[in-house]
Parts: sequence; structure tokens; C-alpha cells
Amino acid sequence: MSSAALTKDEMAARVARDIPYGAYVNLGIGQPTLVADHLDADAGVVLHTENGMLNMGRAAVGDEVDPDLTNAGKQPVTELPGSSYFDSAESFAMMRGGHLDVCVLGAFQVSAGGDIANWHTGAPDAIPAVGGAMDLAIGAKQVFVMMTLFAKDGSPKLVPSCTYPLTGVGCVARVYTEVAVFDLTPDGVVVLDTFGTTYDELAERLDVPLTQG
Amino acid sequence: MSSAALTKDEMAARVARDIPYGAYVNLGIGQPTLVADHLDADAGVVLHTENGMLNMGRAAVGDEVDPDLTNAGKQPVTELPGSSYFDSAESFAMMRGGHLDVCVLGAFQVSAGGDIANWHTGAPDAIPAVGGAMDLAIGAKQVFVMMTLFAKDGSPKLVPSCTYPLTGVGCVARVYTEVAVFDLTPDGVVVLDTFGTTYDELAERLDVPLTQG
Amino acid sequence: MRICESAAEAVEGIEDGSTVLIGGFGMAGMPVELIDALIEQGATDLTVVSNNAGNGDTGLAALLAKGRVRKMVCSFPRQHDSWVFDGLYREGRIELELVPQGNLGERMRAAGAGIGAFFSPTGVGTPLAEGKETREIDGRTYVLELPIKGDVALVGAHRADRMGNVVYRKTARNFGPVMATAATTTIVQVREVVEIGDLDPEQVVTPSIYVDRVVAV
Amino acid sequence: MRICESAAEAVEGIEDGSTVLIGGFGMAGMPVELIDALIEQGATDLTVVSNNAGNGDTGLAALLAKGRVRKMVCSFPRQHDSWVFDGLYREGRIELELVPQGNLGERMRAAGAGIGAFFSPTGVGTPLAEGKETREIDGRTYVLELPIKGDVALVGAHRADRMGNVVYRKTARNFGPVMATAATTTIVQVREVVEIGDLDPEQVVTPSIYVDRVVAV
Repeated sequence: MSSAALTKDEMAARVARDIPYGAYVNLGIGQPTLVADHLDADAGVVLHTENGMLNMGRAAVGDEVDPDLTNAGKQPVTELPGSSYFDSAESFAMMRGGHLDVCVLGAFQVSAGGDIANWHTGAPDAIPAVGGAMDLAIGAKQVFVMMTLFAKDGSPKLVPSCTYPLTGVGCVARVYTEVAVFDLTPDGVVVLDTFGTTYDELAERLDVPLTQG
Repeated sequence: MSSAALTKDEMAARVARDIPYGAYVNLGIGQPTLVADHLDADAGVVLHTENGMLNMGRAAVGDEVDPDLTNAGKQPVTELPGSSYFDSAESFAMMRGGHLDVCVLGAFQVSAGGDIANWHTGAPDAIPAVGGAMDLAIGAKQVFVMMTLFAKDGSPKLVPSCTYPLTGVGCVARVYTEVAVFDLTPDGVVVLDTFGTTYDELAERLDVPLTQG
Repeated sequence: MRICESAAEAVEGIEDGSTVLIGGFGMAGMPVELIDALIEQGATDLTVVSNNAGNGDTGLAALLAKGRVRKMVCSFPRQHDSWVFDGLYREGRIELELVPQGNLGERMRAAGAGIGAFFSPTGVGTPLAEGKETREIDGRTYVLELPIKGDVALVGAHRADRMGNVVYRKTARNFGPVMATAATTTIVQVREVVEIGDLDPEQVVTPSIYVDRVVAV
Repeated sequence: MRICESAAEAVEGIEDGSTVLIGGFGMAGMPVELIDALIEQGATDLTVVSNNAGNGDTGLAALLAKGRVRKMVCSFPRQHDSWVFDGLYREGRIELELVPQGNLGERMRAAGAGIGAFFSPTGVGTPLAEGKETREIDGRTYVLELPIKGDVALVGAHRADRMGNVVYRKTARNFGPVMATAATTTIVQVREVVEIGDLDPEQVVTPSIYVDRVVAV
């Protein structure tokens, strides 16, 4: 247990620590993108971007900006030695065929059984957009979620059953939050680590049964 | 009507004459391969080979022989300017998706309704082998068959219904033989041309109703 | 295959009511000049299949703004600069078929490859699979997805030779190659048309068989 | 990804009873050195998936001759020099699953791409579709085909970099790229291993994600 809740950067660092050497990884749009900043060059991690590239490099700056080279968030990026380009059908075949080792996604909610909801709030006036989220959710050997544990109204986002429209069913392996890391196992939710809180506090605030890891 | 039956080369020339300018064409193994010799360079015809190439050139000779560059019959060939290489899945996607304009196949039998049998005699001791025949049969906009009209025992190979195991159903558009060219239409078999025989002689020897074209 | 003198010539004959596949992921690979020519050409009542639903006020967004598109089939319409689509959608002036990005690509690949339908792992148990046939195969549940075929594909690429062989550049490749296979008429805009033989046959990404018209812009 | 010092190291751990995908169309692209090493390694009771069933007395034919293959899955076993397979087949010592070549490739692609099954246009109404589910879709009849997944793929290619990115040469490419996607462990033999960065990223045909072991022979 750490003495304080993690910052976004600390959360990203914590996720990065758990990515195995040499893994092929897709980082979802938004917060998960921060994980890249905490992957050492010698960790041998190869980043996949859904728009058709392996071994994507860092954000492009200045003269490096090339409109033909962007990431899934449509931001200019760079290429690393050993990269490759392919079309969208191949890029998603790669995901859907289970070739990625890890993908890291943001989420509105995750259920104890590993369901994820991250594409649509279900609000009637919202314009729905799914992108590659559903393919990523089912397409990596391990799906990590990175999110705050509580919504702005204080309600937990790790829930017995998602109330938002689902992205994927039973696919999340691990959830990283600012106050704890959870393993979602067939035997239930295991608390691996806490930051600025205690196992007992978590057990009280969450509606899902927890086990101490 | 010509005064004599066609030689194999004359048959090949007759087929070549009917291939439109700029067509993408697959020539099956065996006799259909001869068609290539009768396609003028200025006919703009692009040859596809199922093992993964467009704009295949003629047979390789002498120093041109390269074990990495063969045709569907596994013979060394050459490449023409503007060729491209792709893998087998892509090569067959190209066929099966209906992108070839013409394919020319040999056959044991063709039915009046356009069924083709060309992969297996059905003999119990024969080792079956199908290769790309079934994909080609259904995969080109127009399927031409090139065969002798009669088997060695004198029985017709253009039949009311195939007795050999089928390669494809209702897919043959035209049949080129040494004595006649037939169009297989929804309204029946039309004799387009005869060589060393007459329409009446054909009508007598074949078990399928004919129309004079 | 025809090398066209202008984008206007390249989009000739596109009919009202057509399904038009439009390449690009955001602006990377978007065939802006072909879309501008299509706006000028006037075809309307279109179904457009594209990953996004337009950025800013140019390209696909401009086509939408002109009211030419009856229906968008896409994976990710909502972007920070998708105000044209957003407005039309909220006003009920455009239909949306939302398709997970992997299904979008695979459905077009199926159309190009002659596949009648396929069981997809994506979307199972979600609202986007509602009403669709599912099947358990080898212990996993799949959703049946049908091909998406275009009447026309508009593709933005890097270079083509005079036969119609095409190469792309970096992540601007995205949906171009698969759309080129999935349309009756494939129209490609490139930065440069080169002579036959100037492209390495090992490097061709879209072979000439898939390409009907090329224009340098 | 591991760069192996020898073909023997590259085929370590292949188990009896494995399904082994073996590249090549005839001898073009056939990974002869990997097959020789597999013979030496000793795994038996194999199911081999390959377009042909061996030529002459080397490569795949040699593996068959040793009696290591229980079942061949291929499109075209019968060739002028396929005497090894012919003999085994006539003696009833090998099982044969004959698959149209396009279905063979597409079934492996499906395995690699996570497709549960697909409706194929090929084989409809023929003996090779007997007993298989068919369906009419949009006026055409299709046959349902299932993925072919390998435990191991042995691929013959041209060059690889030290990350495992692979390029092929001419028509020796054939089944290599699709087999590389369809196996749990993909082993590639190349003529040359080059440094990371020495392959043009636009030209990579098999991206490194699919490759587990590389050996230069």
C-alpha cells in the first residue's frame, strides 16, 4: 500500500511495469496513451496502432510531422526501426486473431466478470462511435483497463454488472485505477495493490466481492 | 465453317481471338497454357497465375530460370513490366471475388447447363487432386473451356449432365473444341463455329439440343 | 484501366443512390480531390462507407454538408472536428450504421474476396450485434456479418503506374487496399503516376486488377 | 522472437501429433532445411497442411517417406514427381483431406484473423462440399468452411530482420504469409538475416508479430 492515490502518470507507469518484455501492445485512445512514456526502449515492447502500423514511435514534433503517419487518435507520430505498415483489414485481423499480447483500454465501467463498457454512455442525444474498441476488447491475449475507480458522482466503475452498453463480454484481465489494481479471475476479483486506501475501505465502497491478493 | 478440324495450336489461337483487349486472364494447367502463345503483346492481356502473380511473362529459358518464379504448373516463367506478387490467400481472393475477366480451363466433361467436371475421373484407384480448379471455375467473370469434343472412345464430352465428379455448377460460358465452338446460354447451346464438320453432323452426334448461331 | 486527366474525369458517371467507399483514417489517405470532384459532379442520395464521418469542413465533411449523403456506414463518426456530421445526425437528416472498425474492414474484404458471410468474434453480446445471427464454434461465440460492396471506391494513395498498380505511404494506406477490392469501380488518386516497370513488383500493394481509373492530383 | 543458430534449434519442441503448416507451392518457398531438421528431430503422427504432398525425395516428400505424417491436408497431391505420397496413399498408410486451394488459403487466413467460419463460393455442388452446410446469400449458394489452425508453421522466405519482419521473393511468397498468421508457433527460414531497420517498413510482408523463430540457412 502506497500512502497516496496515484496520479495519471503514476498509473501509466504502474501499467507499463506489468507489460512483459518483448510484448506486442495496443494502447487505446486517451489515458492509455500515457503508458508509452513509461516503456523503456530496452523493454522491447512493440506498439501497434489500429490504423496500420507496428513499432510506432513517439509523438512527432516540428519537422517530423507527416500527415501520412498518424496514430489511432489521428495525432502525428514517428516510426521506429523495425516498423511495418499494413492495411486496416490486416491490422484488425492481427487483433481479432489474438496476436497482440496486451491491450490497454479506458472504460466507463468494468464488471467483476470482465465485461467492459467504454464506447457509449447510452445517453439518447450522444452520437455513438465505436472505432476499434470492440475489436481490441476481444482481440488481445490480455486486456488491461486503466480508469478512475469512481465516477464523478462517486459511484464505483468496477461493478457487479455493467449498466452502460457493453463493448465486450468477459474479456478484461486486469483493472488499474488510481487507488488499486484488480485482477479479474474466474474465482473473483483480487486486489493486487492499493494506493492511499485500504483493502477494507475498498471492500466497503465496492459492490463486488473482493479477495486480498 | 473451316474445311478441317483445328489443331491444338489453332484452337488456342481461336480462344486467344475471343479474349478482349486488356482482360485479366488465368490459363489453366495443360492445353489452356498454349493460349498465351497466341496473345499479342499489344492485346494488353494480363496473365494471372494462382501461385501469386499478375502479368506473368513467357516460359523462362537458360539463365532466366529462377526457382522462386514459377507458374501454376510449377514451370519456370518470367515477369513482365507492371507485374505484381502477392500471397496465395490474396491470389485466390482475387479469383473468388470475381476480379478475373476470363479463365480458360481444360475439362473431362461440360454439361449443356454449364457444369464442368475436370478434376477427378472418379476412378477408385485415382489419387484425387483439385488444386485451384474449383476456385477458377466459379471465380472468373467468364469461364472458357478448351477440350476435344469427343473422348477417346468416341463419346461426347459436351453432355446433358456430367457423369464425372463436378468441379463447378453452371459456370461455363463457352466451349472451344477442335470441331466447333459452343456458347452455353440460358436458352441452350449455340453453335458459333464449326471446323471440318457441319452443324447437322454435330446435332446428330451430341445428346444436347443445339441452336445454330 | 484509364489514366484520367482530371479528378472531374475520374468521377464521371457516379450515379445517384450509389454506395461509395471512401478511404482514409481521419485525413490520412482521404481522397480529398476526388471528393471535391464528386461534389461538383452532383451525385446525391449516396450511401458512404468510410471509417470516420468527415473532419472540419473539407473532404468528406464537405460532401455531407452539401446534403448528398443519405446514409453513413462508419466506425467512428464522433470526433472533435466532426461538427458537420454531428449537426446532420442530431437533426435527423442522415442515417447512421455504426460498425466496429474490424468488422468494417473485414466486411469489405469479404465483398472483395467473394465470401458470402463470416462469423466475426467482434461485437458479441453488445448492442451492435443485436438481431444478428450468432453461433458457437469451438467454444467461442461469433456474430454473422455480411459483405459490404461498393458501387464505387474513392481511394487516396501515393503512386500508381500506368497499368494501375498502386503503392501507399505509411499509415495513409489504411482502408485503401481493401476498398479497392470491394467496389465495382475503383478510382484512385495519387500524387504521381509513373511508367510501367517503375514500381517494384514485390512492393505493389494494390495490384492493377482492382483499379479502374487513376488520376494524379 | 528468437534468432536461431541452426535449423535444429528452430524446430525444437515440435510435439508428436502436431498440426504443421508447411509453406511452398511445389519447391518454390518450401522450407527444405526446416523439414530436414524436423525429420532429424523425430516428431511423428503429424498432420501436415501444405498445398502439395511433396516432390521427388526431398523436403516434404522425405518427411512423408519416414512415415511421420498421419494425415495430409492439401489441394494437389498428385504430381509427376509425387511418388512418395502416391505410394503411401495407395497402401492406405496416409489419410488425405483434399481442399480446394482457395479454401485452403482462406481457411488458414480465417484461423489467423479470428474468423470462426465463413461461407465460401468454392466447391458448391461438388463432392468436396458433401456433408457441409450450405446457404443461399443474396442469390448465390455458399458452403460453410472452418478455420485451419496450425500448432506450428514452417515457412521458407527470403530475408528477415532481427525483430522477425519477413520479406519473400517472387512467387515463392505463396502460402508463407498466411501460414505465418495461422500457427501458434511460426518458424521461418531465410537466406539472410539483416539488422533491424534494414527492411523498408512499406515492404514488410509478414510483420514481426507473427514470427516466433527465424533461422538463416
